[in-house]
Amino acid sequence: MSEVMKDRITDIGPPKYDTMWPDYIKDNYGKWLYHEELEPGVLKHVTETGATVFTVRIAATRLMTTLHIRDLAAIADEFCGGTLRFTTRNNVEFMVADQSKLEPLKARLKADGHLIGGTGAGITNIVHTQGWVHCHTPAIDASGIVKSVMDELAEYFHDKRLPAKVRISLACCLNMCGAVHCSDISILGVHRKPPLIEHDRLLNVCEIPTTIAACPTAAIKPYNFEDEKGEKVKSLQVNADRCMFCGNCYTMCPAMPLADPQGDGVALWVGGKVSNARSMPMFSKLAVPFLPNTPPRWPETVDAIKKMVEVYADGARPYERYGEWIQRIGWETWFKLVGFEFTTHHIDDYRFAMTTWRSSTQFRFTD
Amino acid sequence: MSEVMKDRITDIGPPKYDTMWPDYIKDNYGKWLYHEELEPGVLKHVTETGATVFTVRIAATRLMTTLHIRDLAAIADEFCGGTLRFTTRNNVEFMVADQSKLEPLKARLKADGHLIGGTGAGITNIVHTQGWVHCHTPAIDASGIVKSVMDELAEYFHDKRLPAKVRISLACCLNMCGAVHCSDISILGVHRKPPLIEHDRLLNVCEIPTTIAACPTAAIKPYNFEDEKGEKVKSLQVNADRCMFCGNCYTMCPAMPLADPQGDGVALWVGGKVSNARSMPMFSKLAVPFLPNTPPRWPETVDAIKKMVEVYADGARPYERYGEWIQRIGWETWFKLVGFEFTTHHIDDYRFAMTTWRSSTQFRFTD
Amino acid sequence: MPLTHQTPLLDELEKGPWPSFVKDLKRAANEGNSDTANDLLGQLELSYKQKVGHWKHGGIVGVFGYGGGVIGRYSDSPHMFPAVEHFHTMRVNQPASKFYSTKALRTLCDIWDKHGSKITNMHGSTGDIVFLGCRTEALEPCFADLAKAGFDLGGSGSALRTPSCCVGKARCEWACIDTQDLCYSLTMTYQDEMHRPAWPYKFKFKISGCPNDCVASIARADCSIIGTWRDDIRINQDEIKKYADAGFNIEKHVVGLCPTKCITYEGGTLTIDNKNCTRCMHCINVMPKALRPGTDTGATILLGAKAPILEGAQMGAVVIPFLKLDGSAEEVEDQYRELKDFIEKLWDWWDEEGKNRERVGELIQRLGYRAFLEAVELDPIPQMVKEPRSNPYIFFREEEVEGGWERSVEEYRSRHQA
Amino acid sequence: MPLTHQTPLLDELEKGPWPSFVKDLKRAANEGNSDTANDLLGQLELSYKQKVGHWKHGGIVGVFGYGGGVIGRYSDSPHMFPAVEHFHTMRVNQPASKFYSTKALRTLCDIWDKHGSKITNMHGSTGDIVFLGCRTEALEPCFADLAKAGFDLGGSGSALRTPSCCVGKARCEWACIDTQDLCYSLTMTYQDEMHRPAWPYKFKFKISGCPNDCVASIARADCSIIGTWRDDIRINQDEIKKYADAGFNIEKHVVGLCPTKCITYEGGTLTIDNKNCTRCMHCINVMPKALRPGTDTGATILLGAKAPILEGAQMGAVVIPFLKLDGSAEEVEDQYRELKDFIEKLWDWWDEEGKNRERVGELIQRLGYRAFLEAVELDPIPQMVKEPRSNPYIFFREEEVEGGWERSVEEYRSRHQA
Ligand code: SRM
Ligand code: SRM
Ligand code: SRM
Ligand code: SRM
Ligand code: SF4
Ligand code: SF4
Ligand code: SF4
Ligand code: SF4
Ligand code: SF4
Ligand code: SF4
Ligand code: SF4
Ligand code: SF4
Repeated sequence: MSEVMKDRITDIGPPKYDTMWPDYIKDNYGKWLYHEELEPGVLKHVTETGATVFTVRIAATRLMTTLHIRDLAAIADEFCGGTLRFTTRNNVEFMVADQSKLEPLKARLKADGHLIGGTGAGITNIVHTQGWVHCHTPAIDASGIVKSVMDELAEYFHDKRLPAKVRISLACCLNMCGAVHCSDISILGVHRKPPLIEHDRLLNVCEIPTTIAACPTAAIKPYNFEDEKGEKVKSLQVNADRCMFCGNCYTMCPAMPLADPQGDGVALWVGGKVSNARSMPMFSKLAVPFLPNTPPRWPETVDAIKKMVEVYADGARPYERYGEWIQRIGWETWFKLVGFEFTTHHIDDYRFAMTTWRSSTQFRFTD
Repeated sequence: MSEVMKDRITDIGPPKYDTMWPDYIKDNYGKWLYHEELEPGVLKHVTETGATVFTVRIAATRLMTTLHIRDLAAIADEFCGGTLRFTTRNNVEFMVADQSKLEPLKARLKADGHLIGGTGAGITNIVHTQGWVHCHTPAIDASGIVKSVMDELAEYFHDKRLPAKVRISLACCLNMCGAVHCSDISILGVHRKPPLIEHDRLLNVCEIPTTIAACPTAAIKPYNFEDEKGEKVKSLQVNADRCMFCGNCYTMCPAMPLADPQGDGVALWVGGKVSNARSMPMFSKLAVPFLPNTPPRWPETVDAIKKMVEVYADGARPYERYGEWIQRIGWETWFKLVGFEFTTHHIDDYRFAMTTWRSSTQFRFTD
Repeated sequence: MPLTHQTPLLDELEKGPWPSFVKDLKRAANEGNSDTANDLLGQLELSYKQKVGHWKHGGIVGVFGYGGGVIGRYSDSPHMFPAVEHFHTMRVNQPASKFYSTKALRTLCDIWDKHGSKITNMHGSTGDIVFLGCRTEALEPCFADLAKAGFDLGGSGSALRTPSCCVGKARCEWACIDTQDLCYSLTMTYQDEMHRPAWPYKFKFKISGCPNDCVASIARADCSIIGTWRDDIRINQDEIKKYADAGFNIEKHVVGLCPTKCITYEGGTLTIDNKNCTRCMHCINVMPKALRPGTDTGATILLGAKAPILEGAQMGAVVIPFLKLDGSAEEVEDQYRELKDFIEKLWDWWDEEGKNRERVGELIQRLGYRAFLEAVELDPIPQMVKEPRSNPYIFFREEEVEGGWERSVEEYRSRHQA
Repeated sequence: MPLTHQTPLLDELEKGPWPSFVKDLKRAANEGNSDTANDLLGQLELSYKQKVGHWKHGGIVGVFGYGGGVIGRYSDSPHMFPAVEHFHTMRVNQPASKFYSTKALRTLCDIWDKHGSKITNMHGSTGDIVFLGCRTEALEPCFADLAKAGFDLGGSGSALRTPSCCVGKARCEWACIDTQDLCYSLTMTYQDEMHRPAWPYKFKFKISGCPNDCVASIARADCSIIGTWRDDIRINQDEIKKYADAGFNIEKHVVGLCPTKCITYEGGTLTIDNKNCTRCMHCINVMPKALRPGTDTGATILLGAKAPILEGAQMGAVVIPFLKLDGSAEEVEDQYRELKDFIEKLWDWWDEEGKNRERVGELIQRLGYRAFLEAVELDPIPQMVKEPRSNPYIFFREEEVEGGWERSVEEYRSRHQA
């Protein structure tokens, strides 16, 4: 056994969950009876035996430095018995068992500039992915768009209420590392130019058959490239008219990059949900096929989302999620209300296209 | 111009519709105000100016001889001013403008053994196809099954009412020459044995490429058959495991018959509709994948349909079509009520299969 | 003639309340002296015994100058049933919505008694009068007699099939369009398309006067034309009161079942939010004396319905939400022309792009709505879909992308080391 | 250290109410002396200027003995941004439902400050703690320190990915199953599957305590495990009265929105027809003091959710409607074993039949439910589908057809002349 492998600890898994618990969780585990939302960002959970825990949720950038984490830990030490948690949407929750600590905790969080909110019928944190900060395939940045959108919508996080939750997600490419395919509103990075092909290095860095197989539309074909010396070198070619810019070829083959300043941008989607409450989970549907990539603040994207939130705020009924609302009023009405153009891109032309056509005379007139 | 073509009359189209009208239609054309169903099979239509037409609808076998047609014409002459019409579901309608003729007309029809009915919330004629009477691809007979089923359900034609219309259709093979894919209940002839292949005549009677292209599942491949003389003859072979017995190969190639006494039989479908009333049109869904071909009276098929009608009669609410009812109670409940086995055949495995999977935790427990 | 075959199985089908085709066939054989009916009974009995049909595959027969209208059929057991050795059908184009004067009916019977088997289908699934059981040599004379009597054949093969329609304005208060007139007009304009198959596959028109769709067009017509209106449902409040007084539960059966919940019934008055009404017909269906479709009428045009072969069944999908079809005779001619222009554009595209045995609906599936809409020169609108696409696989086109698709690897690599 | 790059564009993102990652990164560079953070800001500013990313494709790096847990990443402009030349991420398996003692948090910070960039994601989309920005040579020592502190890497590549779950019984009254315990149990049982990729593609578990699905499992887990109950919703009628008294419109907001309309509210008493309840949670969600899930609890198992690549996104579909997951510690172990047996059968099948980069859901699509159900030894039940098939393309098998599939052409032709 090599030196490095000696005494090596592997396959231990994560720390057991209960090693992280404070008493107010340990003692009440599984005994919860009900909860109340005291105000946006503040929850009260009560057990069958009358014990309580108060939770204060704050907004977080999930791209977070250890300096920031240490600051949060300090607050948890001061108020929460040395525990905090992260939510499934990357917010941070501070809990206190003792109601008397609630107001001081809130005051401290506010003093430190934190936004308290994100619970109930409003807008919580945007689930997002890497963008230009880390990934190799993004069409857009992630953190910058999230910041720009949430700056605009912050009041729905900490203050203003909506008919129901509006979950916003972002994924920077069609791999969709966030659950953007089932969000009330989603922001998706899209490419619009077919891959470049680096014939002179493709054979070295890519497997030809797996790359061909990677293309969902069979747009990729073998190709014999003639190099400078006039010799035939195996490579690939793309039938650009069959390409829908999914980027799966690039995932398999580094010699086929898609990213382009003009080609890349944002598509917006609407009406998805995950919960089983009332309606079954739904996919998000195309709202805007393309908006330009406009760092640092993506104003077109921010405006369009704001408009989407506002028409929903005006039109939906209590408890009605975005997609439920649109189902009730009809897509034709929604497009009219929101004022987005309806294009051929909105009409599905992929595998299940036919199931989305309107096979009924039931519709509303909108002109 | 050849003799036969001389003075030849072609492309004249059908007689103009209005040449067939009696005065009570001509005068009231487009002026109708409302109608009433006086009893099953008897309608009263009233115009804006107060004119009336009474319609008596009778059951018909659409497989009908000229002798029978002449009998019907005689009745129309006697009571209806020399007009009758056929409905889109192959019933016959006699009309009188003068109420005093209504009872005599009904009496005469009854005396002649006709069943009056088929209107409103009951069961009207079964739309059907050729079966063994004329077509070359049927898996079942048509007229005999229709007769057997309607003998059992006749009371729903002329007497008993249901929550809403129940439209029954029959098609004797997957070509589905009736609209059985959108009927409340449908009876479909299915094959279950892959095509035989007559290697020695295939090349003479079939086009190899079009036959290969005809197979939706690409189960058909070229094959070199060795004939008696040891010579290779071009033919086809079928990958039986990929065959779903659609019979499209046989449509293109007479040397690939599917029909078989044991292989062929009935599949039953449920819950389709065509009208846009309340819900959008719906496809029928699989109820029973296979019942044996049991002439002359197909008792298994008749019983299953009767059961389907009875559970609907018991469970549905007024105006609720079959498919609307099932949507409300859930398929799991329906299978429990009707007592049919749920098999892997019920789970779609064709192109849109995924869209039918239950992507939600919402369901009822039925065990 | 006496029946020459024992038919114990078929005899079972003479029993029971529903009319019996066996009785009728026996009568044709017996009383009507049809040896064809006699042998048909014999062969059918054999099928009942063996549980399998006894007709040969296909057979190309027809009348001169037409590519369709006749379906060839031959017995596979002519040694036993010589009178059905040839058993072809002729599809005779029915008068729109199937009213018949008894004179016309008797003429048809006379012709068929003279040339054929005495057996018919009233009617075939597409809508034709079907003459069932003709010998090859009888086809042409039968056709000549039909033509003389003012009848013509319907469609078969890769051609326009016989259009059909609901009873419409002839006896239905809800007809928003003149189904019979439009059916007749399409049939007459496209005689050539019906009789001389020249397309990738069949094409069917069906026309219903309102969204109840009594001719089931949405399930089985490449082009469904369904009457509708775009103004307000007409309400007669007095009649509403009468329904209520008669004990009819308006709240439950009308308001509660409206799919868009756009009806309110308060203080005995019924109000409809017409902008949200999707014209499903339910409220009108259940209170025919009180409610009527609006008066600004026309049709919704849907495309693509068909049976499952090859890629699964399709229903018609909206392509033109509203085409005005209502007015003076002249206006109507113009409106028909507009519809026909659209249809002809569609056919041209299908003719050009369609594969062998590919229906219009399948072609739209294969090439997508964009190609289709461009071909027929329509703009995309949300009424065409139940919902927009949910997959992100958008085929952007080069012309909509700034800078186009031409790019240089060198330029790219100058900014990005590999 | 002072920032060495001008970042006028990024500076815009320091403004506004939402927390700013730019501020935080600058602080790490400045106050925290992270040259990686400094160059990251520089490279990101370049991306903002050029509207394009600046990372090279992939890069295979890792720790000894593991096939995953590290994502290799290199700058494509290291001449400008040398400190991010290597910028790998380490996926560190989070504690189930993400409670942290501050001690554990500080330990993680210490390790990452020592070996890496000071930059993290709390958390990655799958659920891991993500250490963002590591040099290749630092991976192994960082891993060793993590392991010493009781932490391990999560999954990447064609392996089991880090399972995750909702807060569950730790702070939610609706948790029908112990999400954290199950998450931990699966994670520990399948350490090998997580660290040594050997499958066709990735596989994800996500566990929610009830159908609200707060970990979005139904959208993105190959196997979603969602808590539910099969007895009756518990009702506290006194609390119902309090809601009513407080002016809450029970008829409208509860009864009216129940998807199965199985609630009645009469005379101040709320009744649920539990047999028709589909456990959607709505009524419980809106009246948490009055209603609670039942007590006979367990989980619904759904399979196949995934993002769109390759054939379009899928949601999880029901395969086991109810698996009891509730009882004494021993009972629970048996129940977990039952679940794991099922999962292992699934993996065996997938391993055997799956194509390269084919997720479980795609395999089920390709081979069909029948093959899948046979492999995992489950019976078909209607709960698996929203509706039965509507196409008639049924793949009957030879063994279910009397007489089998072998037939003789001669025998056929002896009865049927060609
Ligand atoms: C803390 C968290 C779980 C965790 O393990 O971290 C959580 C916690 C609670 N959720 Fe959730 N949900 C959390 C993510 C989710 C998600 C997942 C997501 O968004 O990615 C969903 C699915 C969303 C969707 O459908 O798209 C989710 C759908 C729900 C619902 C269903 C709402 C609906 O009507 O569709 C409820 C019930 C409700 O709100 O009435 C709910 C209710 C709750 C309750 C009230 C449960 C309870 O009794 O404690 C918790 C406080 C809710 C609140 O924020 O108002 N939670 N909840 C997550 C907080 C995320 C955040 O920081 O904002
Ligand atoms: C005569 C006929 C039209 C024709 O041109 O021949 C016809 C005539 C009428 N139909 Fe129909 N329908 C006729 C086939 C259809 C079809 C087509 C089919 O079944 O193949 C449908 C679509 C069925 C489906 O959805 O699967 C059809 C769906 C309706 C509906 C919608 C019912 C619903 O709730 O879904 C109505 C409205 C109603 O009944 O309240 C309607 C109503 C009517 C009314 C009341 C219209 C009127 O005001 O006169 C007519 C008398 C109805 C009756 O039978 O009670 N008609 N009707 C057809 C009679 C067939 C028969 O012999 O039984
Ligand atoms: C006679 C008729 C059935 C009947 O008993 O009424 C009929 C009979 C045949 N149809 Fe049909 N179809 C008939 C209406 C239909 C309909 C209903 C309709 O038109 O409203 C359909 C479903 C709608 C549609 O068009 O999709 C229909 C869908 C088919 C198909 C499947 C086409 C598809 O695209 O899925 C085939 C197969 C083919 O074309 O190869 C077919 C083929 C056939 C053939 C020609 C058999 C064949 O394999 O080539 C049948 C000849 C039978 C015979 O020997 O008489 N028939 N066929 C109907 C025509 C009578 C008439 O003109 O009035
Ligand atoms: C880091 C993370 C995004 C984030 O910012 O949080 C991530 C990052 C990548 N994902 Fe992911 N995925 C991440 C969660 C997801 C999720 C969400 C989830 O797990 O709940 C999904 C959607 C659910 C699913 O699995 O389908 C997801 C669906 C994909 C896919 C599409 C897979 C598919 O079958 O459709 C790919 C493409 C691939 O595997 O080749 C992908 C590939 C990638 C790669 C490895 C890029 C690639 O082309 O190979 C990314 C590396 C980025 C980088 O440089 O850091 N990633 N990826 C997430 C993992 C962090 C963690 O461990 O906690
Ligand atoms: S969504 Fe695409 S670009 Fe963004 S992190 Fe995932 S794989 Fe990378
Ligand atoms: S981007 Fe997608 S569609 Fe285009 S060539 Fe690559 S794999 Fe094919
Ligand atoms: S359904 Fe099939 S067997 Fe019946 S008439 Fe049509 S093509 Fe012939
Ligand atoms: S019956 Fe259908 S599936 Fe089977 S071989 Fe013939 S065409 Fe193919
Ligand atoms: S479709 Fe409408 S107009 Fe035509 S008969 Fe039926 S109800 Fe009347
Ligand atoms: S026609 Fe249908 S949608 Fe319109 S008001 Fe009547 S019931 Fe409602
Ligand atoms: S999924 Fe259910 S149990 Fe888990 S946190 Fe959400 S509401 Fe609570
Ligand atoms: S859980 Fe949902 S389905 Fe069940 S009673 Fe409550 S609202 Fe109705």
